[in-house]
Parts: sequence; C-alpha cells; structure tokens
Amino acid sequence: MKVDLNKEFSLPGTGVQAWTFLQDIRGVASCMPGAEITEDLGDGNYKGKVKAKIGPATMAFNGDIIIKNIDVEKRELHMIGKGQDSKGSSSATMDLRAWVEDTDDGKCVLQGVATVTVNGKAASLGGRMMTQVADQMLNQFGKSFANNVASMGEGEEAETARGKIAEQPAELNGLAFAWSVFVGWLKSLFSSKK
Amino acid sequence: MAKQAVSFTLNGKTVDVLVEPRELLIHTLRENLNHTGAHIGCETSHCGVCTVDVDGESVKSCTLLTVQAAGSDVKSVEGMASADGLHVIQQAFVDEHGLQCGFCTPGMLMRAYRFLQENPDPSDEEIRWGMSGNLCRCTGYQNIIEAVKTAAKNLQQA
Amino acid sequence: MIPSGFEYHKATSIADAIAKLRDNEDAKLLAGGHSLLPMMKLRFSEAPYLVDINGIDGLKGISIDGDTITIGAMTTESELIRSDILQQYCPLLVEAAKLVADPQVRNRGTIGGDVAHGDPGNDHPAVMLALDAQLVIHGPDGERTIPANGFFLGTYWTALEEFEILVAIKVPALKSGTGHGYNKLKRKTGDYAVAGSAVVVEMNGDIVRDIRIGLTNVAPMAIRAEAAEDLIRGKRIDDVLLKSVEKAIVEVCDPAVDLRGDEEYKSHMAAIMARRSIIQAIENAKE
Amino acid sequence: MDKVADKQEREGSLNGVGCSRKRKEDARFIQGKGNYTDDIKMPGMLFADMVRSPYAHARIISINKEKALALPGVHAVITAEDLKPLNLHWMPTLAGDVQAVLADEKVHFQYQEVALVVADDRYIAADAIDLVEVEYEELPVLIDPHKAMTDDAPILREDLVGKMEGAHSSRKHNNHIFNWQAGEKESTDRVFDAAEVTVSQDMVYHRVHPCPLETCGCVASMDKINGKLTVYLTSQAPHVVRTVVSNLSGLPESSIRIVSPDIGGGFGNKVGIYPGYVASIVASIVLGVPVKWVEDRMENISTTAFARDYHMRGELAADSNGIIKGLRVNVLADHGAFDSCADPSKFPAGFMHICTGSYDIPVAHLNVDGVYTNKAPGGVSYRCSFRVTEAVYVIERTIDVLAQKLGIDKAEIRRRNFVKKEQFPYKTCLGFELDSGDYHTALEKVLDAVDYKGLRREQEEKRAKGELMGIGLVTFTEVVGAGPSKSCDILGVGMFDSAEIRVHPTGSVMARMGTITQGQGHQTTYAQIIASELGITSDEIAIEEGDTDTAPYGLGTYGSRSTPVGGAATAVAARKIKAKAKKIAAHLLEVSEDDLEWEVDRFKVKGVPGQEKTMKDIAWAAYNNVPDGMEPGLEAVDYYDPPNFTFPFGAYLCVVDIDKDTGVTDIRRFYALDDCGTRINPMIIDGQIHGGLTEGYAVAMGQEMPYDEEGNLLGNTLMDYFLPTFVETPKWETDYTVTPSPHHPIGAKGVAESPHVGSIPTFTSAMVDAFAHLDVTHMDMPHNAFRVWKQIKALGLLDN
Repeated sequence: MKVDLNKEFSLPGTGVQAWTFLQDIRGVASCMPGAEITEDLGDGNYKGKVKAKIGPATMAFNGDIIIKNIDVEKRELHMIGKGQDSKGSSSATMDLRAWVEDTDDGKCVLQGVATVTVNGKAASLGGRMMTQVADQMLNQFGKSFANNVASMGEGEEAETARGKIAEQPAELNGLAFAWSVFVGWLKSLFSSKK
Repeated sequence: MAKQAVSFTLNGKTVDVLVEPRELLIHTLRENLNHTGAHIGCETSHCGVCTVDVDGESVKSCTLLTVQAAGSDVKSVEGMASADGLHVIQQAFVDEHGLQCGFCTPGMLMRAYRFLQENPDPSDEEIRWGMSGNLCRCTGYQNIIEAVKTAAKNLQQA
Repeated sequence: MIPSGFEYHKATSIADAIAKLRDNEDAKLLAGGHSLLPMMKLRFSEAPYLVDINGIDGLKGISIDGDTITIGAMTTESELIRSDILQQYCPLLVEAAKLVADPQVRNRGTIGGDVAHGDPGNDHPAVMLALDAQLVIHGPDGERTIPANGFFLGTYWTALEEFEILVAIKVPALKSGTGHGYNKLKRKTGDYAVAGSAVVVEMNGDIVRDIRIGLTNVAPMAIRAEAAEDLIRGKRIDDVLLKSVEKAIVEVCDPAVDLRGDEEYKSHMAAIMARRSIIQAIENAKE
Repeated sequence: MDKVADKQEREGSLNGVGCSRKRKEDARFIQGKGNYTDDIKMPGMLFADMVRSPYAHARIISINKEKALALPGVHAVITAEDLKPLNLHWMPTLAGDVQAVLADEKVHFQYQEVALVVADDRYIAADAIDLVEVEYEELPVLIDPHKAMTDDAPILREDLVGKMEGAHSSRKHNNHIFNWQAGEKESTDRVFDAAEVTVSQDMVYHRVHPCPLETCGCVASMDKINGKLTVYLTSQAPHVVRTVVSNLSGLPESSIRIVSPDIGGGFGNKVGIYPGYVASIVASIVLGVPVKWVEDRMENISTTAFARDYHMRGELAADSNGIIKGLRVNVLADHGAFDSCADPSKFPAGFMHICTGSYDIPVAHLNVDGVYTNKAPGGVSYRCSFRVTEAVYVIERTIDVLAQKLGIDKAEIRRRNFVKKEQFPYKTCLGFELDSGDYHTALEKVLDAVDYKGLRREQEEKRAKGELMGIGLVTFTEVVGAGPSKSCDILGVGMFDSAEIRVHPTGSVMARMGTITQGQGHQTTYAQIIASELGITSDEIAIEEGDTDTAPYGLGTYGSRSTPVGGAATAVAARKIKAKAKKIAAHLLEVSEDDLEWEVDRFKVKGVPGQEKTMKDIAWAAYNNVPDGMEPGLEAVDYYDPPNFTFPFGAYLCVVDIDKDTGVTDIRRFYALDDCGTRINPMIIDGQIHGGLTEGYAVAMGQEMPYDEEGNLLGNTLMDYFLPTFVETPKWETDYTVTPSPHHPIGAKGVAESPHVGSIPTFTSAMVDAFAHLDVTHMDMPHNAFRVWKQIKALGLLDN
C-alpha cells in the first residue's frame, strides 16, 4: 500500500526556530508518542524503534532512518525511514521531504511531501483503519511539534509549551495505535489535504 | 504462561483439562478431548464450523478461551445422537441432503439444534437469518433450509 | 492464528477489575472477546494480561425506571434482542442489535464492548448518539456519567480514561411522538457496515421538533450529522429538504477507503441510509 | 402382474442408477466422526508452521534461526539452505514449471514460504515463527500482467534467465511463460476483414480463490524402521502426489503411501502440490516423527491455488442476421510467480479452446500468452474443467455484445447459432468433437418456464419508470471428463481412471476407485452404478477411495472427471464381472450363455420360468463351483481411457433488480436447466447444482483478490473475502433435460461444475442487461454494490 501525502502545519515560532527543531532528529522523533532513536550510526544514519499502540492493538517496529539530504538554503530535510515489525510480518517505508516556510505574521509553516509504503500483514488487514488512525495521530504529532517550536521562544508562551511537552503522554491518550500505526505516525506528519 | 486447571461439562460429562490461558476452546475440544467434530475454518469468527453450544447458546469456539468455559455446560455434535439413535435434526440433514463434504456440518447441526429451540417453527427467511453465522461452500444452503424445516416439523410432532 | 501468551484473571467485581487494570501493564478488558480475540489471534494485539469481566454481578441486565432504561455494559446483543423492555421502550436498540454480526457473535458480543472499543465500524456508537445515551463509567476515582455525544474521539479512541470501565448505558424510554429508524448497508452478514445510520425524531404533528442522526463507519468514529439535523429541526420533511439533508451528510463524512468502497460511495451511502432512517423514524413516530 | 410387480420391487430395492438414494457418507459427518486431515493424530506428532514473506519481491539477505531454535519446544527451523543438499529446495509443478519449496535467495510473492518451523504443538510453532529473523532487500514489483513483457519490467524468475525454451513454447521475454494457439489465424482474420458486422469486447476474468472451508494441510510420517513414508493430505489427486513425491524423494512408490482422508471441500484448491506438504515430508524424514502442517485461512487465500486472472478479448464476425462467421479470442494469462496450474501437459491454457461454446462457428482463432507476476502462483480450475469457465465467459459475453449491436434478442441470436441436434457429433473448428446435445430444447424449456416474453415486457415497463431490471441468459457447453490419454496427461501419466470391484462369496461388494470424493458423494453414487450393473443392492456395496496403498492408480477428482471417467471405469469393471457371472450362471443352469437373459439381479433361462440364478447365487458359486478352466473368484479391474470428453450443457436465466440508490443487486430469480446426460442420483445432482450456483454467485457478485502496486494482497480473511451466507444466497430453481453421452458406458456426463461455469456469465449478462438500454455492453466482475453504483453514477442515473 502506497500513500502520497502532502501536509501543511502552522507553527507558533519563527522559521529559524522551526528549522532548528526540524534538524533535531531525536526531537522530531520524540513528538511521536512511543517513538525513539536508539542509535546514532553517524553520517545521518540512525536506528530507531516505534512501539505503536492503539486500543488493544500493538505493533513494534525496528528500523533505520537515513537522512538523505539537509538543504540549509531551502530549509529542507530529506529523509527515509524504513522499519520492519519485530515479528517480520509487516514493514513500512517513508520517503519524506519536509521544509519550513516563513509566513507574513513572522511565524512559519512546516510543509511536507511524503510517500509511505506499507507491506505485509499490515497492508492486507489494516486497510480499513489506515487513514483514520493516521488522521488522528496527526493532531497529536502536530501539537507536540508546535509545542516544541513554541518552547524554543521566550516568555510565558514558551513556558506553557514546555509544560505541555512534559505532560505529553508516552502513548496517544494512553490508548495509542492500531496496526497501521507506523503509517499513522508517518502519515500524521503529513496527512493528505482534502 | 502457567497452565490452569479448568473443568466443564462436555455432553453431560465433567471434563478436567490443564490449559494455558490463551488456549482456545476449539483446540481443547479437538486436541485435548479428542472431540474433532467441530472444525476450524476461518479463525476470525466468520465461518461457524467451530460452533458448539455453551450454557444454552450457540458459540464460535474458536473465539472463546477455554478458561472462559470453566464451569460451563458445553454441548458438541458428538453429544447429539442418543442411545435411541440419531437426533431428529441429524436425520433431517440426511433426508434432505443438507450436507456434502461434511466439514461445516457439525457446526451447522449445533446451530440448528439451538436455533430450533429459540424458534421452533421458523419461516424460510427466519432460518436464513438464524443460521447466518454458519458458512457452507457445498450446498448453497437450500437443502439445509429444507433440513431445518423438516426437523422443525418432526420435532413438533415428537 | 494463535494468540501470544498472556495471564488471565477473572474479575470478581468492578473494583477488582479496575485494580487489575491498574496493576498490570498493558492489561486489557475481556468482554465478549469478539473484537479482541481475533486481533490477538492475528497478533495485532499482544495484551500480556486479560481481565475477564464476564460474570461480574451487576454488569448485565436491562431495567427501566421512569423514563430511563439502564442497560448493563455486559448485556449481550442477543439479550438486547430478546428484551421486552427494549422492544417496548427502545426498539431502535433491538433493530440495531439484530444487524450486528451473526447469531453466534451476538451471543457473546456485548453492548458495552461495542461502545467502548472505539471501532468506527461498530454499530452501537451511532445508535448511542441518536438516542442521546448517557454512559456510566467507573474508574479508580469513582463513578462518572457522561453523554455519548462527545465520547467517541477517534479510531479506537474514546473518552474513557486509563483504567476506566464502562459499566452501564442509560437511554431514554420512547415517548409518544418519538420515532426511530435504523438502516445499515453491508456486503454480507457479519461484515462491518459500508455505512449505517440511526435516527431518532421527536415530532410535533408533521413538524420535526427535534432530530438526532448518528452515522456508522463513515468517519474515524461514530458521528452526529449536526448540520443535517439543523436543516430538519422545526421543518416538515419533503423531497427538496431531504436532498439538502443528503448533501449535508455527504459533507460531514470522512470515511476510510477499503474494499467496501471509496470515499464518495461511502459518503453517499451514509446519506442514503440516513434518508431512509429519517423517513422510517417519522413514519413510526406517527403510529 | 405379480411378475411385473416383483421385478419392479427387486429393481427398487437395488437403489441403483436414477434413484435419490440417501448418502452413505452422511452417517459419520452428522455425528462428528468425519476424519479430515487435521483430525488425524499420531504418537509423537509435531506441528509445523510457516515463516512467510511480507514482501512480494525481495532478495533474502539473511535468515537467523537462533532465537526461534532457543524457544523451548522448537525442534527445527528449515530453510532453502537446508533443502539444497537434498535438492529439494525447488519442486516441479504440474504445469511443467518449477516452484520454490522454500524461498531460494529471493521471494517472488507476498506470503511466499521462507522457512518451516517444527515444534511440539501449534502454539509453540506460532510463537517460533515470530522469532525467525529474516532480512530482505526489496526489489521492484510487477503486478500488472500487461506490463510483464515490457522492456523495463523487472526480471522475476532469475532461475529461468537464458532459458528461452519453455515447457510449452519458446519464450519471448523472461517473464513470458508460454504462447499457445488454437485454430487458424489467417482464415479467421480474413473472415473478420470481410464480415458485415464485427464486435470486440475486452473483459477481465478476475483472480479468485476456491476457498473450501477446510484449508490445505498434511500429516507426514516417515517410518524409518520399515522405510515407509505415509502422508495424509488434503489432495484431490493422491496417486499423482505419490508419483511426484517418489520422483522428488527417490523413494520407490511402493514405499510411499498417500492417503486423502475426508476432504472438506476441494473446488480445485486441493489439486496442486504445495510447499507445505513437501517441507513437512522433509521435516518428518529428518526428524523421524510425524509432522502436521495445516494452513490458516490467510495462508490458504494468499498462497495456495488461486483461479482465473485471465485478461481476455472476445471478437465475433457475423452477418447482419447475427449468424456467426468467425471468432477470435485473445488472452493474457496471469499465472503469478510460478506456473503451478494443473492442466493436462499439452494444454497450457487448459481447454480454453472450448470457447466456441454451443455455437456453429465456422472458423476461429485463440491466442493465449501466459506471464509471470509477483503474485501467488497457480491458475487452477475452480469448480470447472481446465479454463472452461473462462472460455464460456468469453463466448457468452461476446455473443451478448453481438446481439446488442444487431438489436437481436439474446435468446434469438443463440437459437440462430446453436449447433443443431442433428449435427451431433459435431466437430468444432478448434478441435473438439461435441458428442451430443440438444440446445434448442433446453433453451425453449427455460424461456417457457420463466415466461421470458413476460419478463421482457416487465422490463420495458420498469425502464419507462427509470427502474433497473436485468435479464441474463446463457446457453453453455462444457467440456469435462479429461480425458483421452492420447491428448491428456499429467506429468506424462495418461488421464484414465480406474475401478477395482470385488464381489465377495455372499454377494456383497467392495470397490475401490482412483478418484477421491470431496463432498460429491462417490460412496453413494458409484455404488448405485454397480448396483444397477450387477443387481446387488447398493447398501451392500462399499466404496473406498483415496488410499494409494489400496486403491488402483487414478488421476483424481477435478474437472468433473469422476463420473465421466471413474464412473465409466466402474461400469466397465462391473460389466467384466457380469460377463464372468454369465458364464458361471450358464454352467450352474447347464445351458449355453446364449440361452440366458438378464433381469435386474439375475440371469434367467429364456422361456423357462423359474430357471434362474441371482447374482448372489452366482457369487457363491464363483468361490466353489466354477466351470472347468475358469479361475475362481469374482472381481475385475478396469482402467478406463475415455474415447472422448463429455459435454454437459445447460441454459440458465437470471433476473436481477438493482437499487439505484445503493447499487445493491437483488437476484430475484435464477432458473438453471442442466443436461448432464444420464442422471445417477437426482438428489445429489440438485445438491451439486445448488452448490455450484452459489459458488458462481460468489465469484460474479463479490469475490476478488485485489493486489496493490507493492504486491500486497488486500483482503485475505473471511472478513473481506466474499463467501455468501444463508442471507445473501439466492433461491435456486433447477430443471433438466437428458441427452445421454453416446460414448459413456451409462450415458452420464458429469454435473458439479456446470452450475459454476454457467452461472457466472449469466450474472454478468443480467447485470449488463439492466443497463443495456443505455448502451452498456459489458461490466467486469465482481458486481458488488460499490462497483454497480459507480456504473449508475457514470451513466448519470443518480437522482440529483
């Protein structure tokens, strides 16, 4: 299953702040409940895992993240994430380009284009839930990302944002994810515009 | 996981088994208790070939943990016939050619057994709805409907 | 298809069940098991600890007190269908339950499980919305009752907090001048709805005084078609109005694409199911 | 009068051919005492489970068994590397190709077998497969067969690179399997060039799965002391399996016993030889204990034996009266990753050349190209003779298109083109000799029964009101009963079949056949044939099949071949016994054989009342009082090699109403008239027809196996894969005519597949007919509500 996604997120901080945060792979990963970078292999290669849970469903993916390119001029990140679930029955790949654009009000938007591919049992069985789980993950991730960007500023707003980051649950609402969750995470970055 | 001792009644006799909590009733019946009448068809609770009767209700035994059946009264196709011979429903399936490969038949019979107690005088339409949790690939259902009707008639006369 | 190993506890009381949920990481409640066990057999769920709440006193049964019907969360679909109280005072629930899965599954599947699971394809959530049901929830901090409207937050996502259990559902008894309709389109018995709609109307002569339209499987969760309701409220139904209602329903849908259909088809089917339910509801409100 | 009554009573008590005898096999099934493969338990038996690929096309970088082997209760993890030294990592398919037993360096389709785990029980095995770590490198995936032979298509079968001579023809491309043609291309093209009218219709006969309720499985048991391998397995062709296993293992066939126990439905799914069987046999040989392997439902739908996936174009040339002058059929056949269909060797596209149907077509040309894609392998006959379903579909659809173009009613155009009764035996231009038929009578009987004119009037009225009602009509001819050895073989073994009958001293009978029942009721019907032939009541005739240690060699049951071939062998073997019995009777009665006449169950001396010997008398004598020079005993074997195929036919009519709002179809009426020649057991025939129609309904209206571009099969549980329940299944009306096969010993033709073959185009015909007034000529299956609604919308028929 392949899904092409485009997404735009309005962010509370400046373009510079957002771009700084976007380059922090560990930070970006942390916006996703249940995800973490486990190893920095150098040269833009990381190992990571996502334990995805929603309702009664769980799925654990181990995978590689490869930073293909960081274009400072365009403030664009090109990365590929590849993961296989720990049972070897499903896998997911995301090819992602994300960039930060300034807006007129001194703030910015995060833009993204991604192709997500899911193989195996998750694709065979998860079709019914894929999009919907992804959509609801979107808000969670968006909030976290925005909080992180906001927290980079000064003052009360940033303080509140830092508080929110701290409160962020380890899993989505303590409920978390369906089998399609890895896609959900990926797609949550860049859910399709309707 | 540690095994648990579970007792229940199977076709009127008490049985004791030692099972992991995850063991499904269909496996206990088939593997542990050598009651291989009920079968496994889809494993996602769609086909009904594993249907048995638990405490007076039709249940898909592939979707019930054996530990959940503790203390229950379980009836399977093996318990249908008596010393007097075949159950009226079994005979009706033979008479109306309500089976071919026979794989769905034990589940079908157990469902019909319970259904006819829930609705002793069903219409064709009611049979179709009442039996809709059991799939058959051979008969096209038409003769099973006849069999259930015949059984209903004979049960009422009996 | 065999589940991975887990520990099993048959809860003796609601408090016991809550305690076990709290004390065991990733513990899950086992109600009817007909959603959970298939997921576990496919190993999409590997809950390490199951708390079986079958057999807890007080979680089953249907009673009526004044205008309020109370249904225990562990009441099975079959019990809903057989209930004289519901037949007489809330036939919508009976009709919806009849279209859930198949007879064997209805013998195990419970209304509470159906509502709390948070699957947008489940049938009762839309019915709960149409009935304006109240959900009684027990948790570590005691009991709270919240409206069904607002309970369904997304796919497998409800307003239930950690370690909370849905224990009962309260729905209003049918009043005179009230009507209901339920329609569900599905490919075959046992399948999830392509789209479904539950409708409750309160009539004032041939004017619709109030209406609630619940929709199944056309969004990440069961939803109310509020814009469509607004169009109808205070009006007399006619073909022109129904056309605009259909449009409003298509607008509110955001279904998942699968073998049952694409977004367009499912959204339109939701509109057709809702139209049929509205007509049906108004018809039987007259009786 | 008494004599007549006595004769009738004796005839009736035989329970022979023509009576609706209750089934012999039912007693065990209704009491839960069937013995299916998964019911079999052996001491010390272990369980196997399969590690499968999540990818459709990928290279295997590494397989790490350690964690799995460390799990208590796990005995072995077997991979292609383990099979290589035994040269068992690949196996021959029945279609002249090879198939990986366990993926050898790369995987070619999603869910392909990668490693077999053997453990104490199925729970441990299931845990262990999750622990086998396989590292893959993804490769480009080929799913669309139309792109298989393009220049930039990925190479799927690296094992075939450079081998441009295939089993059936030279190969044009590495993803090409074969090209197969029948008929005359040039003369057909000339007819088309000169024709007054031509029509052309593209159609996809989508990929489906037979999906019997019992999945495939086996119990392999190697007895190392005696050197004997016993395998219980779900096979529609146990003897062929024994030959293949012997070839693969090097064990003599006498050291291999294959048993097909009770089979929970086959429908073509259980003809093939699957990796799970072979791997389990290897595991049993290696471990020295019995090993059981049983698929789960997802594995069944995803990996073993799909059917169809034919992408067809049908073209007809005709005159302005609708008289057909020529037929062209072009097929692109998607076989998936390995060509593992089970057609007779000479027919890589089966009997697709029956595509001239019931019609008198002067000239035709058929072209079939088979290609590889990254999908599950197969191409089996799902409740039909080899590709006959596809052939009937293409001709029946295309003739409807012709009728539509010419404005001729679809019943009328068939009347005009039928092979006439007096033309039989009729040689078709693509090489079959239709042995018998009476198509006009069948059609008219159906049209009268349903009041066809009245239905058309009703349809007119409905169309005027904007309602959608369709009438489907199909008049099909099947070719079944493969088949004459001169043209049909499987792996070089001629497609005869066999029967061995023993009459015991007391006159009861034990008979064994080379076929194997999967619900068809052979134990009942074969006994009826013998009963009528030998005058012994069928209740005293025991039938056994499926055990290669005891049954005579036979090719098995598929392609409706049991009655045409096995049934013929049974009748001929019985006649051999009867011939000997006549000699014994003459001896006992001290008359010449010429003085004897047969009556129901005895030989009588002509013109001398009371001088007679019953078959029971003769059976006793066969063991103690035979004529000089005759060997004692009363038994016979027949290996029947049929002189021709049989050609069952039928006329089916279907009426549908379509809900414009939802696309939901109501099959209001389905009338099926079948002519299967002599009717052995009408009750069983009706049952077979109900079942076949229901499977046809499933295929036409809902079954599908969609793959996404990455090669993921979407929908491989019974949640998604459409098996109709009691509620959706229409009510069937059946009817018949009887046109016996002139070459079959008892005139029977076979019946179980006709309703599947015939009903599918009937549904499509009805669906298209509902839209025919809007110039729709074809709609591809499945006709589910979603797709129908799309059609309604595309035609602008939605109310808004």
